[in-house]
Amino acid sequence: MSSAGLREVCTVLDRAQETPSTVTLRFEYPREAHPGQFVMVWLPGDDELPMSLSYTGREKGVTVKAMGETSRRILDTNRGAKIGIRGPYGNRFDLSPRRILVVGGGSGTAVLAPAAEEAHARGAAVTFALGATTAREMLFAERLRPIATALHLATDDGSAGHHGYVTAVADRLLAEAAFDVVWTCGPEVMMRKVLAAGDRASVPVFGSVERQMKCSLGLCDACALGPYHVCIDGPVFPGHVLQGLEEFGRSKRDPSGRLVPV
Amino acid sequence: MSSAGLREVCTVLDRAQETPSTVTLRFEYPREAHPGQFVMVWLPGDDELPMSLSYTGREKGVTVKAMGETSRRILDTNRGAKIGIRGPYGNRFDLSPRRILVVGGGSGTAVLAPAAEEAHARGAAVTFALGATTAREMLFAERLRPIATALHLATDDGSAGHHGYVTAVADRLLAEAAFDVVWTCGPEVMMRKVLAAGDRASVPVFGSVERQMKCSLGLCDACALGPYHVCIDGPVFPGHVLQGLEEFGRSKRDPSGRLVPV
Amino acid sequence: MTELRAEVGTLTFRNPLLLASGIWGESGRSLLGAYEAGAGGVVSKSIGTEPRTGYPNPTVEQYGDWGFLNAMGLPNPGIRAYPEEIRVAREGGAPVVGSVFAPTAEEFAELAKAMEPTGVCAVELNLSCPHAKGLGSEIGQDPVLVSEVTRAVRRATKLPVWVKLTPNVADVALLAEAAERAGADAITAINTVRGLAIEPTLRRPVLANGLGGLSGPAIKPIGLACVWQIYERVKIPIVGVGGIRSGRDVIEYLLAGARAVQVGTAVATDTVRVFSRIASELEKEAGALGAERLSDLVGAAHPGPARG
Amino acid sequence: MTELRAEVGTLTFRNPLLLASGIWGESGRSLLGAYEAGAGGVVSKSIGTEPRTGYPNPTVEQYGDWGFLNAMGLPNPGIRAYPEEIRVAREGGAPVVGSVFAPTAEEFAELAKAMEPTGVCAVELNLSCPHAKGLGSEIGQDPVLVSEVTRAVRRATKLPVWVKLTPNVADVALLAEAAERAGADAITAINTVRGLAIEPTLRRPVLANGLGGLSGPAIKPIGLACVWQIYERVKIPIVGVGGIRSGRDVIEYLLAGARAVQVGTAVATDTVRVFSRIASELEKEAGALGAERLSDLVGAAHPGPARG
Ligand SMILES: Cc1cc2nc3c(=O)[nH]c(=O)nc-3n(C[C@H](O)[C@H](O)[C@H](O)COP(=O)(O)OP(=O)(O)OC[C@H]3O[C@@H](n4cnc5c(N)ncnc54)[C@H](O)[C@@H]3O)c2cc1C
Ligand SMILES: Cc1cc2nc3c(=O)[nH]c(=O)nc-3n(C[C@H](O)[C@H](O)[C@H](O)COP(=O)(O)OP(=O)(O)OC[C@H]3O[C@@H](n4cnc5c(N)ncnc54)[C@H](O)[C@@H]3O)c2cc1C
Ligand SMILES: Cc1cc2nc3c(=O)[nH]c(=O)nc-3n(C[C@H](O)[C@H](O)[C@H](O)COP(=O)(O)O)c2cc1C
Ligand SMILES: Cc1cc2nc3c(=O)[nH]c(=O)nc-3n(C[C@H](O)[C@H](O)[C@H](O)COP(=O)(O)O)c2cc1C
Ligand code: FES
Ligand code: FES
Repeated sequence: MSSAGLREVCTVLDRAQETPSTVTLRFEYPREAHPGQFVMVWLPGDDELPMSLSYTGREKGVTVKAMGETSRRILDTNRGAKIGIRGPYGNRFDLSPRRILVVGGGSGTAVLAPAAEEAHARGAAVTFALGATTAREMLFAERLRPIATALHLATDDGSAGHHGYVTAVADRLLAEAAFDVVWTCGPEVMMRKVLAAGDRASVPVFGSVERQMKCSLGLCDACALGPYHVCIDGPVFPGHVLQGLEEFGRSKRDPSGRLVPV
Repeated sequence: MSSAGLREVCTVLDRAQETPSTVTLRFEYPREAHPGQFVMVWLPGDDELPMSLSYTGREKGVTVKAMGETSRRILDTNRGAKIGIRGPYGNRFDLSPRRILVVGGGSGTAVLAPAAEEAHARGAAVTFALGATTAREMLFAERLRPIATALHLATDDGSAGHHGYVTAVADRLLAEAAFDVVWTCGPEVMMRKVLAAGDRASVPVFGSVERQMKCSLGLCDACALGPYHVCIDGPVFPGHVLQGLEEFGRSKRDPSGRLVPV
Repeated sequence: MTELRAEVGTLTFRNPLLLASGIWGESGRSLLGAYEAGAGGVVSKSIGTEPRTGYPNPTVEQYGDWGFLNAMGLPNPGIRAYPEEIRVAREGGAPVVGSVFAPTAEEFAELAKAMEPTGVCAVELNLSCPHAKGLGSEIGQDPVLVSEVTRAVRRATKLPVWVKLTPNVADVALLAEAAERAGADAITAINTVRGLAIEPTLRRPVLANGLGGLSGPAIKPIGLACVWQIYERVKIPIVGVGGIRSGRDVIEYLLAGARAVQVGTAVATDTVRVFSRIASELEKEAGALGAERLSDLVGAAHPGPARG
Repeated sequence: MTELRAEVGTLTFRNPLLLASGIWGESGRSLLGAYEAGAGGVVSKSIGTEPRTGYPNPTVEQYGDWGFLNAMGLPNPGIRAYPEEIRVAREGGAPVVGSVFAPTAEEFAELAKAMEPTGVCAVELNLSCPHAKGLGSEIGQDPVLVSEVTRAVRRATKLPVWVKLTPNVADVALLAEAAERAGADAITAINTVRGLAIEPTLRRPVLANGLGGLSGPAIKPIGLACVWQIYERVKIPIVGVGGIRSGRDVIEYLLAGARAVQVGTAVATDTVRVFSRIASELEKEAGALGAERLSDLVGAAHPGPARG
C-alpha cells in the first residue's frame, strides 16, 4: 500500500558479548532468511554495513567483530537501540549434504553457525574446526558443541586446542574422515588453504566471501569480484570458482573502486 | 514487467451498420467485462469517448450513434483501423432477477442488449420495449428477438410498433404483467418517465446514465452527478437514487464543468 | 494518539489532509464529498477568468498504481460560475481553499479578489501547471514573475495567499524565497512533474496535449526533496503535495518540513475513503513516534534546532 | 525482424542498448559482463581526477520495483587507475564510452584528453549528478557553464563528445541547445531526478547524503518528456535514459527522438540478462511496427516530416 522502502527499523532486543571483540545483536525482522544470507545493518548517522545473519529464525541476529569505526559503533549498540535492517540478500548454503566439515576462522564462524545448526536439524553430521587468535576470541564454540559430531579448536597462541592455524586441523580431518562438503569462512588466506585441502581430499568446498558493499542490489559494482557481484552471485561461492579468481585472497576493491591488497 | 499504461491498441475486426446513424465496431480486447460497463474509445488524433460495451465477450463491441464530431468519426472507422481501448470501467447490471423488463430508447439499447442476453442465458424471462424515432433507427430489434419473451416496439412517427413514446408501452406492460426489475437506458426525460412508471408498479428500476467523461478513474470530476461520479459509482444507478438527484433529467456538466441543461 | 489538528499560518484544519487542486474539484458537491469522507479541507479546481473546456481526451495515462500522467488543460467553469460551487461546499462545512490561475499578475489579483466574497479561507496561486502554455509553470519558473504575481495578489486581498510551485525548476527554494519576500503566507509544493507517454503502435503521444504532468507515488521522493529544500530556506509554512497515500507518507512530509499536505491521485487509486484511512494511520503512527501534536514532527528530520 | 544496429553520429553499436553510467561501472570485468550479456556498448562510471570514496552508506533506497533513489557520491578510482579497467572491457570487445565529471571546464578537458588513449569510443560529460555539490548538476543547470565545459572538451579531444543532462531544470532543451552550439556530438538525457527519502522512526533522511537521485520506471515519463523536448530543438543525436526495462520502453524513447538508449536500474531489478531480453523484444516489436531499421522509428511520434 505504502510506497515506503524495503528497509525496516528494528529494535535491538538483546546484545551478547561473544568474545572481547565480538558482539551479537538480536532483533525481530519478519522476512524469511536462509543460512548464508546477509543483511545491511544501518547504524543511523553512521554507516550501513553488510552482516551475515548468525541467527536466521524469526528473531534474527548478527555477530559483529570490531574492525573499523562503524563496526566498533555497532558493538557499542545497546539493547533498545534502533537499527535499520534491509535484506536478506545473497545466496545460501546448500543444506542437503550429510557429512559436513565446517572450517571457521575468527568472526567467519558467524555465518557458518546457523547453516551448521540447520543442517544438523535435518540430520547431517557436522564436524567443526574453529580457529581464533586466542582462546577468548573463539566464537560460538559453546553454541555449536551440542550439535557437533566433533569440535576441534585451534588458536594462534595455543591457548586453546591446536597451537597453530585451523587450516592444519582441517587438513588432518579431511585426510582422516570422509566428508561430502566443506563450508568455510574466514580470512581469505585461510580460505585459500582450505580450498587447497579440499582439492587434495577431493571434497567440494563452499566459501563465504566478503567485499565492499554499497547497494547490495547488483547495481553499483562496489562488490565486484571478477565477473561476479558478491551481493547477488554470492556471498557463498563454490571453491573452484574462487580458485579461478585472480583477485581472491589477493586483492579487493576499496570504496573508490580501486584494487588494493586484501 | 513493462511500465506501459493500461490502454491497448485494438484492430477493428468488424464494422456493422446497425441503423443509418448507428454502427457497431467489434475488436478483441482480452480483459473481462460485464454488461453495464463501459470502455474509453480513443480515436487517435481526435478524442476519446466513453462507450458502453454492446458485446462483452472476448470479441467485444461498442455501438455508436452519430452525435457530434467524434462519434461521427468513430462511425467512419473501418475494419482494420486501430483504436485505443481502456477499461472496462464502472459497475454492472445485477443479472439475478428472473422477470426483467428492458426499456431502451435509441442508442441506449446498446448497453441493455448484452445484459439481457446474459440474463436470458441464465434463465431469466426478458420482455423488451424498444423505442426509436423511426423504424430504420430501431436498434438491435433483430438481435434481441430470439431471446425475447416479448418484444414491443415504439416509434415517434409510427413507422414501426406503437406510434408514440416507448414509455407508454412500458407503462402498459408494467400494469399488465409482473416484473422483478426494469432496466432502462435512453434520453434522461425518457428515463424519468420509466422511473415514474416503475414507482407506480412498485418495480425497482435501474438506469444507465451518461455524463461527460475525461479520466473515468474517479479523479477529475468531469462526470460529477450530485454526490456521485458516474465513472466509478455508475453508470448504472438504482431509480430511487436517480430520482433523488436534482440534476438527473435536468442538467449536466459541460466539459468546463459548468452546469447546462441536458 | 496524536492530536491531528493542523495549523497553516492563521488557519486551522481538523486534520492536515487537504484535497489537492484539480481532483474532485469542479463540483461543489464533490468538494463536500471529500470533506465528508474525512479531508481536513479542500482546494478547488484551479479557476480562471473565463470558462475553459481543457484539452480533448485522452487526458490521462496510468502506470500501475504508482503513477498517473495527466494533461487536463485546466478545464474550469470560470470565476463567474464557480462561487455557486464553493457555496455548496461551504454550506456543508468544508473549509475551501480557492485555487486560481491566470496569464498575468493583474488577472491573478482580480481572481483572488473575486474569491474573497465566496467564503474561501485562502487562495492558492497555481504557478505550476506543467502543460498549459503561458499559464502556470512559465510563471512559476521565473522568480521575478513569481514575485510580481504574489505581490499583486497580496495587495488585492486580505485572504491568506498560498503559492503553489512546480518541481520543474533547477532550484525550487529560490522560487519559494521569491514568493515569501513578496508576501505569500504559505508555499504549496509540488504540482505534477513534466512527463510524456507514447503509444508505440500509433506512433504518437498518448495525451492529446503531448506533454503532461506526473502524479502519484512516483513523485513522492521528488515532492519530499522540494519540501526539504524549501524548508531550509523559507520561514512561512509549507503544504506538501505529491504521491501521498498513507499515514507514513504524511509523516515523511511533516518531517521534511510540511505543516499540512494535499492528497490528489490517491483519491482515484484508493477511493475517497483514503482520507479517513490516512487520518487513522496518522493518528496511530504519529502517536507511536511520540508526537503529541503534529507540529512536533514538522521539520524534525532536519539537523539543527526544531522550528515546530 | 528489425535490424538492431544503432548509429549515434559516426559511431555504430550492435544494438541501441548501452549500459548507463554508474551501474556495473567500476570494474572493467563488470563492464565486459554487461556487454557479454547483450549490451550494445557500455558507459563507464563517471571518473574524476582523483580517487573518490563517495558517500557513506546508506547510498540507496528502493521503492517496489518502480523506483530507486541513490546518492553514491560519485565514488570512482580516479583517472590514473581507471584506464586499466577500460582495457579489460576493450579487450573483451566492448565499445566503451568514458564518462567523466569535474568541477571546472579545464579539469573536464584534461579528463577527456586522458580518456583518449584508453580506447574509449566517446566521452560522456556528466553535467548532471543531482546530489554532488559543485560537481554535476550545478553546471548542467546553467547554459553558460554547459557551453564552457563542452567547448573546452571539444577543443581537447577528437573523440565524440556526449553531454549528459539533468532533468532538474525548467527547460532541458535550452541546455541541449547550449551543448550543441558548443560542439557536442550527442546529448544523453536524463540523469536521475532529485528526490528524498525519509525514515519516520529515525526522523532523518535515509540516504547519508540526504538528497538523492530517482531512477527506474518512475522516471520513464520524465525522461521521455526531456528527449521529446530536446528533439524538437537540436539536430545532434540523442541517447535516451531513464526507466527502460522492456523493448516497448526502448521504442517509446526512439519514437520520442532517441537514436540509442542506456539501461541502468533494470540491471538490478531484472538482472543483467535484461539486455538480451530487451534486445529480443525490440527486434520483435519494432518488426511488428514495420520498421526495417531502428532509425525508421527515431522521432516518428513527432508531427511533421521524419528526420530518421
Ligand atoms: C557479505 C558480507 C557479510 C559480512 N558479515 C560479517 C559478519 O557477520 N560479521 C562481521 O563482523 N563482519 C561482517 N562483514 C564485514 C563487515 O561488513 C565490515 O566490512 C566490517 O565490519 C568492517 O567494517 P568497518 O566499517 O568497521 O571497518 P572499516 O573502517 O571499513 O575497516 C577496518 C579494517 O577492517 C578491514 N576490513 C574492512 N572490511 C573488511 C572485509 N570485508 N574483509 C576484511 N577486512 C576488512 C579494513 O581493511 C580495515 O583494515 C561482512 C561483509 C560482507 C561483505
Ligand atoms: C458511460 C457512458 C456510456 C456511453 N455509451 C455510449 C454508447 O454505447 N453509444 C453511444 O453512441 N454513445 C455512448 N455514450 C455517449 C458518448 O460517449 C458521447 O457522449 C457521444 O458519442 C457524443 O460524443 P461526440 O463527441 O460525438 O459529441 P459532442 O460533440 O460531444 O456532442 C454532440 C451532441 O450530442 C450531445 N451529447 C454529447 N454527449 C452526450 C451525452 N452523453 N448524452 C446526451 N447527449 C450528448 C451534445 O450535447 C451535442 O448536442 C456514452 C457515454 C457515457 C458517459
Ligand atoms: C487530474 C489532475 C488534475 C490536476 N489539476 C490541477 C489544477 O487544476 N491545479 C493545480 O494546482 N494542480 C492540479 N493538479 C496537481 C495536484 O493538485 C497535485 O499537485 C499533484 O497531482 C500531486 O499530488 P498527487 O500525487 O497526490 O496527485 C492536478 C493533478 C491531477 C492528477
Ligand atoms: C547507483 C547509480 C549510480 C549512478 N552513477 C552515475 C554516474 O556515475 N554518472 C552518471 O552520469 N550517471 C549515473 N547514474 C545515472 C544513470 O546513468 C541513469 O542516468 C539513471 O539511473 C536513469 O536511468 P535508469 O532509470 O535506467 O537507471 C547512476 C544511477 C544509479 C542508479
Ligand atoms: S553492492 Fe552494489 S553491486 Fe553489489
Ligand atoms: S471521468 Fe474523471 S472523475 Fe469521472
